Amino acid sequence: MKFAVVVFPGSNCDIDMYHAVRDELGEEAVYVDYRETSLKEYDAVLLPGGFSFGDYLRSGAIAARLPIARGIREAAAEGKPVLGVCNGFQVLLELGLLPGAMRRNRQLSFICKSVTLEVANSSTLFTSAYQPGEHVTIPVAHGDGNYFCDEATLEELRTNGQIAFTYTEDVNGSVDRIAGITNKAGNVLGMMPHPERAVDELLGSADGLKMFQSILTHWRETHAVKN
Amino acid sequence: MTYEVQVFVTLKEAVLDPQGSAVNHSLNQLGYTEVEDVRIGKVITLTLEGEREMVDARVTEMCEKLLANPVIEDYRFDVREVSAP
Amino acid sequence: MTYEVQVFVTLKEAVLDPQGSAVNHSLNQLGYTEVEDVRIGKVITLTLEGEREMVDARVTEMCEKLLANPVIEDYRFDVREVSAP
Amino acid sequence: MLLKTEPSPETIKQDRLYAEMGLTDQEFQMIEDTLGRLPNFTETGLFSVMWSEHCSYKNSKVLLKKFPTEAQHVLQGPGEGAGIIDIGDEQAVAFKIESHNHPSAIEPYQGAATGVGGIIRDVFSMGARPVALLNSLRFGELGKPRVNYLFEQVVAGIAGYGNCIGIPTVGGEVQFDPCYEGNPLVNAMCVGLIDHKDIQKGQAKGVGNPVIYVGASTGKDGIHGATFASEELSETSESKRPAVQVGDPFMEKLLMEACLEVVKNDALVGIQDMGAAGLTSSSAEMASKAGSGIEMDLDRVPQREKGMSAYEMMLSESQERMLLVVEKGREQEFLDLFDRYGLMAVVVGHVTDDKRLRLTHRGETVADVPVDALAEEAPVYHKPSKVPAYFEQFQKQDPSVPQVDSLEETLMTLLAQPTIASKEWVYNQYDYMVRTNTVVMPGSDAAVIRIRGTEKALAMTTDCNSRYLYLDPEEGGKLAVAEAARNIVCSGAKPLGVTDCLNYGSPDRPEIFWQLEKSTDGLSEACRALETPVIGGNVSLYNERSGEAVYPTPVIGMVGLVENLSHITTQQAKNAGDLIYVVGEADRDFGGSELQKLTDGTISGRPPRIDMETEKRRQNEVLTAIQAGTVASAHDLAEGGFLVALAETVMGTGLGASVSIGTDAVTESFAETPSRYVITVAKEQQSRFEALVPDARFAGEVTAEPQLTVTGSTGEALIAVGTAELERTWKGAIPCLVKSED
Ligand SMILES: Nc1ncnc2c1ncn2[C@@H]1O[C@H](COP(=O)(O)OP(=O)(O)O)[C@@H](O)[C@H]1O
Ligand SMILES: [Mg+2]
Repeated sequence: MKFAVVVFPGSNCDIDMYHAVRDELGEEAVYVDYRETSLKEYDAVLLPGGFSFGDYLRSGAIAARLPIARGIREAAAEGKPVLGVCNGFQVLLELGLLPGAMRRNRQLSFICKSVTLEVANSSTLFTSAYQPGEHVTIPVAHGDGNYFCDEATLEELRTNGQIAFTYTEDVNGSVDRIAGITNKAGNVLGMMPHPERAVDELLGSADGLKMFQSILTHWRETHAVKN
Repeated sequence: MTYEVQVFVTLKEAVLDPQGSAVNHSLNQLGYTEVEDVRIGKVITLTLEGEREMVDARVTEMCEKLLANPVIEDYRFDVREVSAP
Repeated sequence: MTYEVQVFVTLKEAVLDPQGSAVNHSLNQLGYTEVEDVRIGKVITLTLEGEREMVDARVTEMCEKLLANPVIEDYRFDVREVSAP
Repeated sequence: MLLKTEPSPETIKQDRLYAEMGLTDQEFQMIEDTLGRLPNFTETGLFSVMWSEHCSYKNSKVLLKKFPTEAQHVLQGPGEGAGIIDIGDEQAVAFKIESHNHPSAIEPYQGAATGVGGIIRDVFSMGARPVALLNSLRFGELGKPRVNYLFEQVVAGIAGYGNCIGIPTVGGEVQFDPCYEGNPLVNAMCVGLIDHKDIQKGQAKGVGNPVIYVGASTGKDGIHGATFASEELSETSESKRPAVQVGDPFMEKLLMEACLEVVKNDALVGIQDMGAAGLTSSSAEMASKAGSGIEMDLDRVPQREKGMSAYEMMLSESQERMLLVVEKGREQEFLDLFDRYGLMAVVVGHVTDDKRLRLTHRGETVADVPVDALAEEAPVYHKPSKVPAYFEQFQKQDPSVPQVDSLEETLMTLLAQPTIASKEWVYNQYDYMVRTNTVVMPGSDAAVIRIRGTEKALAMTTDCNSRYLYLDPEEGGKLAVAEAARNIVCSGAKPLGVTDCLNYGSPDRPEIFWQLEKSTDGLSEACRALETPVIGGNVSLYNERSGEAVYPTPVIGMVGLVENLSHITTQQAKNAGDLIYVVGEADRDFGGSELQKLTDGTISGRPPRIDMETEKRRQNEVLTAIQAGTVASAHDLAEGGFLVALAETVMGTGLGASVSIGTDAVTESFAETPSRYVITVAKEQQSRFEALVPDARFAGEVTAEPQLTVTGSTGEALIAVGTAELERTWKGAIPCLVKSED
């Protein structure tokens, strides 16, 4: 399976994504420059964390207005897995591929620590390797992770099972303790916590690896037929 | 003609403003108890070249496309002529 | 009386504004090549109770003490009466 | 046109305008003699920044000479952006520490942020990939609004820069003491990894080679920052406002990636960052080191504002800029590379053979001075030194044991002292995990970063207990180095070398100069004894406010090598039933201790004595025991003594500890005798461990019950307190003082 790791100026978790896929999942990962416009040759798209364009103006705002946006939208429309982590999540929100917006953390300061997440929906292509309701340890590292959406959107997220992960305690003020959501189709996931930082016990947790394994399993299942 | 445009981007009423609340709290603590509410927004000052009749439309576009996030923010702007180029 | 005060806090002229530069660049890339300069500041909207003659002095104090850092920022404000309490 | 508004050479001399720039009459005379004429305004500016303490070390050079700087594994000693130490397999580690005290006192967020930005440039200008950041901070006592503000903003600024650029901030230290109230200390350290073949120097070789300016454009910010850093802070500092710049970590991220690509190009001759004294120091130093000269056309320098003068351009300390010298004819490759990163790069001049820095602006020569006079031939002073009266008094004072009524209460109070309390509030704002190499995160003695693709790792720490230095600078200097090394050893690493940041008051005062002299003696002796050469550092003098100097604070940044990932050890206890050992005996060492500060409200007397031979021997023994796999956890004893260290060992583990102590309970519990450790050992390793560490004394056991139990010599219960309560007190102290909810 071939993963694209999109690199924006200011991305800084690109290398972590890359190693998670290549060294821990054992699949192919390729860095894709933000000036490219197509992501056709990849089976999945990863938008890494960091501070694209310094997060100036709004987190993810400038990155979402680049040529590569077309490629991301196309990949999403084709049903390919698109995963945005942290800044990648913010980019997906700014692209309008996911509903809602991010505000400054409730505490107003950057927060870096390991948190416990509950897998709120384990039937997405990103979470199938987790048990329903499973608690997992995955780090967060963000300043703007305070997820906001209006009541109607929240209701819709709930009804459609779009809430993939929630925090088990209030980490940053997010509505309903939302840590990660998918689009309606279920192939685009945005989450603030960093699964790519939790792929090796040496670094404290390997709970994030299952997310990458879920993506791979899904790909194998959907492509076994065709090949 | 050169124009200076001030774009004000503010959080929508319904959106809680954590920064504003913090500043409100600090001001109260410092003894400015008369302060009842604080909201924090951005003021983006653009200097641009153009024809007066075009400016409004162009700046509106810029706001819609980049400067404001319509999910949580409102915007408005003032245009001021500064000088011939 | 209730007043609404808009405080504008902007970086001093000589101070680098990385946010502004990034937005300027992005606008140019998006085709808004008429934009020549962008500076980004804050607009802080205070709602407060008080006597009109006191407001200016109090808000000036707030700016000096908390809302702006005079080392790198300038500020100015507008006061508007909104209603009786 | 603008030049006309600048004072003439004659006016500069007559009105002593040079004095405002920080030059003495004598120094101005030296310049006149060197040039054989009066310097113009721009030239006077060049000399004044280059001859400031910050750039020339004119007051500290004689002292720095004492440091051991050489060893077989040192690839680059002091003098370049960062020192470099070999770690085998053609790899090396580059590191350096730097102060940003004065800017941080005035604009704490940006001051701290640009301090981080500057030290990162020092490391990547050597060709090394920055892999970790650390810091060392000093403030007045928390609780006062101004102190809280400085503390919160400095931490936010460090976080803002490091997090954005994507280099993990993995460690540091924070101390609080009234002496830092008016003049906080903000030191930042960066550690990088480099392959031997990529090591760069800041040299301008090869006549005719082009000089390339890269990065942010030059603004009027930070003009004369280096001079400002070489003066005492005063009420007028705030209105001077020259040294404060806004950092742009996004720009620096691009600059860093571009430069790390550039160093792979064989046509790169030299590269240096524009730090203090900006374009002046980078050009003059690069030329001076290479024995050549540089000619630059200032009209080509990218400028942020219209109508900048030569003086302003040369003295600006705008951030995120680098100067490169490349082979003639190959410049386009470099310009293209930077363009790909969206960075500005311009040829601004070329290398000459006449050893002069020649500048033209608007068609006129605006400066023409010998580079060696600017760089190497700055004046050197040996200031008078005098033993302070306070020291003589303290030396005469008899050691005494503070009065303690309840051990338990005292322990709880100590844990709540901001200097001892958990720094989680600080480091949880730092992204300490980005790039996924951080194996030991903040919260243990030293942080550990693995080296991807190898079995090796780097341990790193910053340390300095300035109270000891105040009481006795020589002894305190030794203690600082020894503590840093103990922290490295506890994590399973062998100490490799030191970078130091000397933060002191005004050297013009003989008592302060004496502190400098004595403490550098102590530092040197300890570095020699522990075989940790000093490979670089920074001096920050004039840390005073209204005549009150800070304690002498030579912050030690140390890096060690973990030979195998399996050696990595943390301070946290691992399993119930493990045995607890204390290595080394407590003595009545309370001078400068936390307990003394707590009971007396101030410090006095003599600090603990350290025997470097014992120190070295125990370090070797503990490290050998760790490498042999006999150690479950290791923690050095520092501020607060044994019980604080023991509490730190169990906190966060869900476990407890049960120990017994001897008859001199207060001394055993709280004395700060150096060269000691708390170590836990699995039962089956007991005999091997005891054989390897003969000074280890059995003290008790790790318990499943989460409680700290201390019994006295006759079996009486002295302390029984739940681990959770210890933790609440220890973790809650700082958030409570800054009134933050999380
Ligand atoms: N300013 C800081 N930045 C990052 N980490 C810090 C800072 N201050 C303290 N820490 C971390 O907190 C832990 C305890 O620090 P400290 O009490 O100074 O340890 P020690 O006494 O062992 O040197 C260490 O892991 C240290 O790196
Ligand atoms: Mg320690």
